[in-house]
Amino acid sequence: MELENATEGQDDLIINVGPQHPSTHGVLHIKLKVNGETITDVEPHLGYIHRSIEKMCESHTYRQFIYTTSRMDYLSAHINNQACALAVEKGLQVEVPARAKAIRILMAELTRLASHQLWWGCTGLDLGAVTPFFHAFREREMINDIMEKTCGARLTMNYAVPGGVMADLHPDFVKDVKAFLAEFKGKFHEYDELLTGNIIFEERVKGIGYISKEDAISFGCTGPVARASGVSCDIRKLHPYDGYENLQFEEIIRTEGDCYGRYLARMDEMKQSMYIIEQLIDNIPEGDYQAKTKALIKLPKGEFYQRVETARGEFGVYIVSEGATTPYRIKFRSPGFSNLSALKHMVVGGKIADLVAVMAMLDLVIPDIDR
Amino acid sequence: MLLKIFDFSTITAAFHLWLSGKMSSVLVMLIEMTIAGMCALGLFVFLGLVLVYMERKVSAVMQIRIGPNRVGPWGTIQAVADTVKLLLKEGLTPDGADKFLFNFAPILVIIVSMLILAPIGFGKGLVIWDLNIGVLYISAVSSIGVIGILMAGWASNNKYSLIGAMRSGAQIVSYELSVGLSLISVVILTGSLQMSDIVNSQANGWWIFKGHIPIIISFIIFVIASTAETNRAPFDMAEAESELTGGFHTEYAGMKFAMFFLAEYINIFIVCAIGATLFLGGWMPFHIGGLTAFNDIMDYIPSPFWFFGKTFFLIFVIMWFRWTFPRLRVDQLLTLEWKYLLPISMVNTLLVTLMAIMGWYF
Amino acid sequence: MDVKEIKQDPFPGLVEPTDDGAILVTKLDDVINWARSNSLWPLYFGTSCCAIEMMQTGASRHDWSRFGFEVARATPRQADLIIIAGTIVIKMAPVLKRLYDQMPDPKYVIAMGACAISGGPFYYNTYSVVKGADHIIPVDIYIPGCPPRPEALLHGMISLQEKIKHTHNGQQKRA
Amino acid sequence: MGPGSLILLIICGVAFAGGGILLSQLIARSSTNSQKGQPYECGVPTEGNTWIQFNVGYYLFALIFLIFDVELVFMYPWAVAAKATGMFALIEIIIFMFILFLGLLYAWKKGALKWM
Amino acid sequence: MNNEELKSAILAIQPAATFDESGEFLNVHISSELLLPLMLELRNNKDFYFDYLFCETCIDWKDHLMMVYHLTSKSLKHTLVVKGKISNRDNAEIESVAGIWKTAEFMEREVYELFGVKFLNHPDLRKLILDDYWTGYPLRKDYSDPVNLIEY
Repeated sequence: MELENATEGQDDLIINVGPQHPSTHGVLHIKLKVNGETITDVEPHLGYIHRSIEKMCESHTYRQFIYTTSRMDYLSAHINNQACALAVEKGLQVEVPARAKAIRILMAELTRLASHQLWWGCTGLDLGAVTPFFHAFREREMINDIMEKTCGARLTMNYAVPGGVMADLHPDFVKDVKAFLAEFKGKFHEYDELLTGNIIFEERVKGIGYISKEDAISFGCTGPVARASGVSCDIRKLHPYDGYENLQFEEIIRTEGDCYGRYLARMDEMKQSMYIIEQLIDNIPEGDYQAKTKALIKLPKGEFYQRVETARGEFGVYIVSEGATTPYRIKFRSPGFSNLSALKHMVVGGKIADLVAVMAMLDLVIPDIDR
Repeated sequence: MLLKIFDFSTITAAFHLWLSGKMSSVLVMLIEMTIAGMCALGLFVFLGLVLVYMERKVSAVMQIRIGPNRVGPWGTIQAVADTVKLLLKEGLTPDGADKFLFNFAPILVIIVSMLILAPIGFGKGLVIWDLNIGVLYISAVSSIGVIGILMAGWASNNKYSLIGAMRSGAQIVSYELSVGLSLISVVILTGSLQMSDIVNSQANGWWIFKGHIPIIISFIIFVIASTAETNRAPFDMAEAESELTGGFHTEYAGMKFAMFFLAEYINIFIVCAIGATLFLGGWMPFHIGGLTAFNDIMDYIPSPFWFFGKTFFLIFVIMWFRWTFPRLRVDQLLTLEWKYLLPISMVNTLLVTLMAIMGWYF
Repeated sequence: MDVKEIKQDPFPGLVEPTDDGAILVTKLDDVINWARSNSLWPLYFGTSCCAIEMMQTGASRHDWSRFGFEVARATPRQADLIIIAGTIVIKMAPVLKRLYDQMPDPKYVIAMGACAISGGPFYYNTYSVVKGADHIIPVDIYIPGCPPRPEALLHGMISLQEKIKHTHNGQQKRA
Repeated sequence: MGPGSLILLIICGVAFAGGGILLSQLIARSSTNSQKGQPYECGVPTEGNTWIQFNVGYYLFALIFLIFDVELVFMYPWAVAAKATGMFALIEIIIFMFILFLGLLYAWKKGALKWM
Repeated sequence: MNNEELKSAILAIQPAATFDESGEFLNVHISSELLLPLMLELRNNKDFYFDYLFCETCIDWKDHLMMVYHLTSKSLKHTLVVKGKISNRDNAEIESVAGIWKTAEFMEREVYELFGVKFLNHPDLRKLILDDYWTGYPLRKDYSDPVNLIEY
């Protein structure tokens, strides 16, 4: 018997991965068909954290609904809030003060850094290296402290409100951020030493989960996942908001299209985020931190769509207003949802361990996908 | 020249004589066996507690944490609490499992770890049975361990367990070859399979110093392969927490799980002890040629300290691996063995043979 | 204010008088409870935001390994404790129940965060959220917050230790 | 001690592991419910049979191992005598290893070392 | 292409289309039966080349349902919103666009279970988010759940 045909006539094993599983980062349920170690089919099942946020928002006012978005993509909480605030501002046609814009960008980039740090740690965890997780959280705690000083919450911030931000910066903010940047820059080489240059790590991610540029666009992939395949999709560059157009930064575009490309794209993004913060931190304009808006916002009849770049990709808020104090319909376009749809394309034919690597590099946040 | 080192065989011989004078030979044997058994059990418990604590503290230091420090002074009896807790935990057997195999697997794994203790010399004259085919015995018995894992994975009627067990089977048998070949390279140099002979041959220097580069290569291959043999990260395919949740012991709870947990640590100890015996001179003290005073001081340190010191150093190295490296994928793991380690160790064995025949060693 | 005047009673509802002459049993109880309370191995179970704070608790700054909690197990067979970190929705409920059922005795549950306690911010106007994990499985400790700080989780786990230390193992019953 | 020690160690192992498990069965409190005995699969009921005909990939390695391990056993007595025998032992083992290596190359070429 | 050019080009393909320019993007209204040919043309015609569907959702306008597709072209950098009106609420059906944009497969499964729109020729139309035994379409305006204070 030729060995090539040896696998014929065998049954596939159906394995459930998740909803409670260390590598699904939450409650994703994947029905896996494997032949030995080789994945023959992948079927994601969602909804284990479907909290009906879109329905909820229909009965919340425009000021109220923003808090639910912090709980969707809790790692990009501020950026989600910012998107909602921007969408409402678009409807109200309010001009946001320059100070508020700068504060929002600063917080957004800090959020992005924190999110990527967590991703980096969890990537290590998923690939079997436990130590990176702890190193990543060491610096993440510093960002959490800054956030806590700024708005009182470590994670779910609700800091951006229609018209600006909720409160002015803490007096220590500039000092803290500078201290954090100095610390993080000094420690960044540890990140590279622990994973990037490790031969086992490279073997595990190079060439895994390949997706071509055309497929990435067709699957609606955004964020580092698409940018690793060569798709230019950074909303901060394509459709600048809150003054990103005045800042110097690069859109990280790589051509690998595999997990390693995604990894490097995120690592470089962290450096870009630090660069953005450095530009702004000494130049926060003086002035109001919030524009005057009515306590009970009524949006005019119409449709408002706002896209922002979260740590995971393009986040969209689609508000359909009938002129009332509550939205008629809200749709959140979440980056993870589209990225997840490409999962099957990426992992079929790979090994079980590749699934874990691909999921780690997609950086899925399940509440963001389920909403 | 080794008279300065305290020999435990004098104690055991004197004790044996004293006992023989008092009672019949059968009774003497029974008493001696009981004592030896108690020592073996005591060693098991001691190693389990110490190694678990060590693992936690080593990982904590590497992960800039503190580690256990609330239970007992510096958290030293944390492992005791865990053991008592596991003892009091319900040890369930799944309905669909093959009940006999499921319950027998942890016992088998422990028996295997227990059996390998026999030829290991913990100190001068401190050995359970110094049989003349010690190295062969070790490689023979240690391959039974994989059967326990396969049994556990198969009997659990759980898919994660099954895949974990299958992986572990393929992995352990493959790496057995590299371990065997690196052991053989030392056997070639000493010309004996007996552990005490191997230790004695290192009286004037450990093999890692005497054997030039081929032995260092053997040693490195031995460390890599024995890490894989014990299912430790980066070769923890059988458990692979982020892929298979618990691997082959997914369905095990309470004391049965504790047995696997313990066996893992005992196995680490055993492979490190073998490595220390074959390459680092076992209980032989560290000597530097010419420095008589220094060598005399070294000789005064009791031999078990040397043995345990070397072993724990190797254990530390293996723990260091675990907390540093990501996990390999199963096909990469087997590629590493069959396409790299095995050819290298085959060529290396030839080199060692040439070296031994030509006398190119100290 | 004079702090000394406030009487501290650790768990008023749980401390029961010992039966006469049950010194051996109480001592054994002490040992059992000491072991159980100091070796709480949590199950990997986080559904949403609270899971991140749970990870922070395990991470370097807060480091729950100090108390011996760091052996987080992925399989319920080896876990003693479920920390429900996040919202439980209707689709998740049977899964949570099954995980709890599959845990060997004794087992404990901590509801971490507003969502796990009552549905929290998702109490009204939602069609898919379970209004509190205690509708599904019995909960020992509730930790409020959205999400609770790592210190709060540590406090919750220490409270659970206290609770376990006041258990009478002979006459224990569970729902 | 002699071979009796092996029996002793086996007894110790059985006593230690079996005794521990038995003791735990006796003193641990247990409860039953309909889900407890079901296989754990991340909290979802398992689908399909676990004990199916399994992928041949794993067994292939075991088969190749078997060949090598038998040959490895032959090397132990040779290793003991190698130093005393001299050059002849080296030539002998080179031939032996060459055959072994051919076997490995054959398996390699056949794709048995490629994971499937 | 700017909005005017898009308009005329779309009218050339589908004369029944109507336009709405009040919002940020150009909106094309079309009835559900005519949707698929227009979408194919929008995706494959080199002048449009809308290769990126970044949002697909549905709105319940009480008397009818409306599918909303946000399209953009990565190379030509223009954006268009296509709205397909589904008049029959009780038996809502529309052609699937999953064959054109792969991301639509998941988005349509989500709309299918939350709005009850049946997508014809969808490769795998099953429930994605809710339980298999769930009845009702929760994001529709007539979904009522008095226990949870969701009222019609």
